[in-house]
Amino acid sequence: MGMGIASRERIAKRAAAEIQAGMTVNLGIGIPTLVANFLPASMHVMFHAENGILGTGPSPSKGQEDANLCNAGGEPITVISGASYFDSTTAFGIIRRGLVDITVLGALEVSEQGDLANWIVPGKKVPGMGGAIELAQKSKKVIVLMNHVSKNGQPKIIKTCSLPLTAPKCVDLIITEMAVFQITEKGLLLLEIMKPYCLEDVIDNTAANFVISKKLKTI
Amino acid sequence: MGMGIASRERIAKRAAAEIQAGMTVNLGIGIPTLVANFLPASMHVMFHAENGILGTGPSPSKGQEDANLCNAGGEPITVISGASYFDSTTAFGIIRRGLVDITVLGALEVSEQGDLANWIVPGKKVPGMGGAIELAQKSKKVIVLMNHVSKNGQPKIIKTCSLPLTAPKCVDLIITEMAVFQITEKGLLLLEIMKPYCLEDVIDNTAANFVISKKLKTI
Amino acid sequence: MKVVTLEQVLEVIHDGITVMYGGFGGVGSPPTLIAGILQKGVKDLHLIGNDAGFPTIGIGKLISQGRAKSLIASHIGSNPVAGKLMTEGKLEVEFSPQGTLVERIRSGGMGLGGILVDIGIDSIITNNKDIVTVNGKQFLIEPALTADVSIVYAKKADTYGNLVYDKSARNTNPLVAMAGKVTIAEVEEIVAVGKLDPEEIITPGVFVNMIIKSQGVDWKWVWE
Amino acid sequence: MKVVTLEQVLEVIHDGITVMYGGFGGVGSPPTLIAGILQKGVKDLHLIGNDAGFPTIGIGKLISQGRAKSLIASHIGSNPVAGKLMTEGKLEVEFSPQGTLVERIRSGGMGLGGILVDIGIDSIITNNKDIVTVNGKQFLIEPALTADVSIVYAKKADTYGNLVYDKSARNTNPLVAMAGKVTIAEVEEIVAVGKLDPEEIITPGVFVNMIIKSQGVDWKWVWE
Repeated sequence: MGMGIASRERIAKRAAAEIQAGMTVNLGIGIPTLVANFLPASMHVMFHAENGILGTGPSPSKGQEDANLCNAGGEPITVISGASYFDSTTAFGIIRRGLVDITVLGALEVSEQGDLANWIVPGKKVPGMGGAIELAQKSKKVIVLMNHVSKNGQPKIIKTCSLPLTAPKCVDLIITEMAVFQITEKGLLLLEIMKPYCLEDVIDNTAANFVISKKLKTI
Repeated sequence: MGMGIASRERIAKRAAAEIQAGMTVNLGIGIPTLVANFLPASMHVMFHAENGILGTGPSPSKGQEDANLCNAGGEPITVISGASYFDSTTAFGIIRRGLVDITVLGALEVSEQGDLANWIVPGKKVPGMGGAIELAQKSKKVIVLMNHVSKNGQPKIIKTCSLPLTAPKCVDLIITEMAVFQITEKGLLLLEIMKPYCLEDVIDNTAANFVISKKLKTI
Repeated sequence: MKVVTLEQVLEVIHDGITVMYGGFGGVGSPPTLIAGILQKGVKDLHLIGNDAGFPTIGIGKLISQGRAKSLIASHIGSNPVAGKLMTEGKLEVEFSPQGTLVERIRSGGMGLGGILVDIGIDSIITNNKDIVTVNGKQFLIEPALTADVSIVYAKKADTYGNLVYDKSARNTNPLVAMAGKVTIAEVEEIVAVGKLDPEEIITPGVFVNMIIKSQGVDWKWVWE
Repeated sequence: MKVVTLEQVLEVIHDGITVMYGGFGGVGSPPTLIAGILQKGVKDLHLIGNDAGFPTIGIGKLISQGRAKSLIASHIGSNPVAGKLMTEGKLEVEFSPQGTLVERIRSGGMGLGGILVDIGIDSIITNNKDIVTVNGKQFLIEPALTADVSIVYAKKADTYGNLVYDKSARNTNPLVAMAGKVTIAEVEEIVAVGKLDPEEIITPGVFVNMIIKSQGVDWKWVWE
């Protein structure tokens, strides 16, 4: 994402604060993967992997990798107590059935209604939708972690997505290096501003209407 | 079926002769269950049970029954080497996929085209179709074991079934206490007559046209 | 905490709800849960399961006592009381072929809308079922089934709800376990999280909401 | 005898056939079989699997070498060569959402005509897909997928073809194993019939036609 490690970790840490004990959580590739590092070790959270695991654990130490134990991104992992293996239909059954409490993923664009575009750039990048579409459409809570603006400095939080949608009206929370937005029935609600950014920065870099929460915090 | 044990065993034994090593076979309740008793012990046949077993074995000795190991009829069984347990969707996946080589079942009526009626007597017996419909429609070879005539002496092999069909044009072989018929593209072919019955008995008790095989045997 | 008492379980069982049950011919239907539901005295239940059990075994107990308003099953041949109630108009019965029924249950559990099958398309009366052509072949549209409450029987559960079944008592249980808005597992043994091998788990615990210890199975009678 | 040599396996692999492959991001795709198919030099294959692997890992090897005419997958992001071939019109690609794709494969393997899903119904372009209303909700009709040959990777097989998988290398393999007219399993270890616990078997041997011993997996590179 071309973002400094400190910003990436800060975003991941903020996302981790949304997770509660006992939840079933899917972390996408990129910054979302870092979220697990910011949970208390004692917190029992079941991380879900689309290939067919419920209960993934931290990365193995070097030399301890198992070629047959990877997450959906192909990275070697471990499993925690209570984990189970199954085939990919069950992995997606869990998703479609609405049993994933939180999914954390990246985005190219998010609209003020919570529409998500994260899978295709027509004429440029047509990689296929993978499993993001199921996660976005069916998870109880969808959290987007992303840069506030694109590489070209264009706002990624916009009135209406210009790219093909992964799923409409699915995003619940957007966390960037600049701000945290909740998406409500009425649209975007600015909850938090990340230092050193100020409200003006957020306004300048967001191409959508938003309401400022009465409980706005700067963190 | 109101048939003597000797006749039942004779029918079962004749059906057993259709089974070859390596086959996947489903035996219905009643006479079909007896078929397994007439196979050489050394012959490796995989018996399939709709509840979720491939590789059922003989009945356990008294006192050795396992409440959690039954066939589809609820009778206690054992399993042979190479057996596997699975849920009922896989059991029927095996059937629908056409992987059952032979299914052996009972019938109320069979038509000369091989239509099978074995599940419903309108106004009398409406028990539901269970899994017979899948077995009849999808098995590579369907063998019907039954009395040649009904309790009232009415022929059960008839031109057109009067009862609702389980599946049309599915029966390949009919074995009764009187005769063995093959069902070909052209209709019924009388292959064998069971002693002490003679051709006239078969003609008198069969309400359908049939051709007599050039290789007709009396057994 | 998912491990609860029978009393706690019964708090979610009410008149008129849809209850899906595991088991095949009584084998693998959760006896303690069924006895508890019977004792609670709920009525007008909408039942979904493979068969009607036997008059005093499995789900048959509830049906024989007139607690069910409707039943979706593949056959009721082993429970003559069910047949009698159906004939008298006291029990509404919908039949599905056995393999179609379990796929309908699975598709409910998997969050699908249903499946396409060609079973019965040219024989059994298709009761207003829609027919579609896919890849040049005709199929029936068979809608998914779900339930307010699913009750299943398993050999072992850990406290997270991961389930391991035993031999042919597995049958429809793993499918039913996924299809309930609330899924209750009656198990022979409850173990600590971590005591089950991740490879042996058939039903991931995320599908299971409540676990009770079984007071013992009751389906041996078939051969006794 | 189901246990065969690679040479015997390759006799069923011909130009223009449909080959379905297990694996997820290269992990669990049968390396020995893929290398053999590559070496045989067949072309115009119609491939079906979760993804396009990596350029030199998994099914990616065949795709990168231009052996595939078409591909049905959920994404090709990990194999830039596949993207290039698609853009150049040399590889026809059909995308299915990941969960829909595996259900389509499973339904082929289970002898169903397809499934109903609501995934993507209000977002991704639905390309002439039929829509049906079931229980008041709209669903896409997603047709079943089958193949002339399915190739899978497993940890163990007995000589009857019963398969046991290993951890997350299970992924799509049990589904693909059911969907081939001919299914070929590449396994780490071949054991005698009776050496596998009936409870641990994931794919019943009746679905498996040929078994070869693996010459070792090749997908560690992702993190090396």
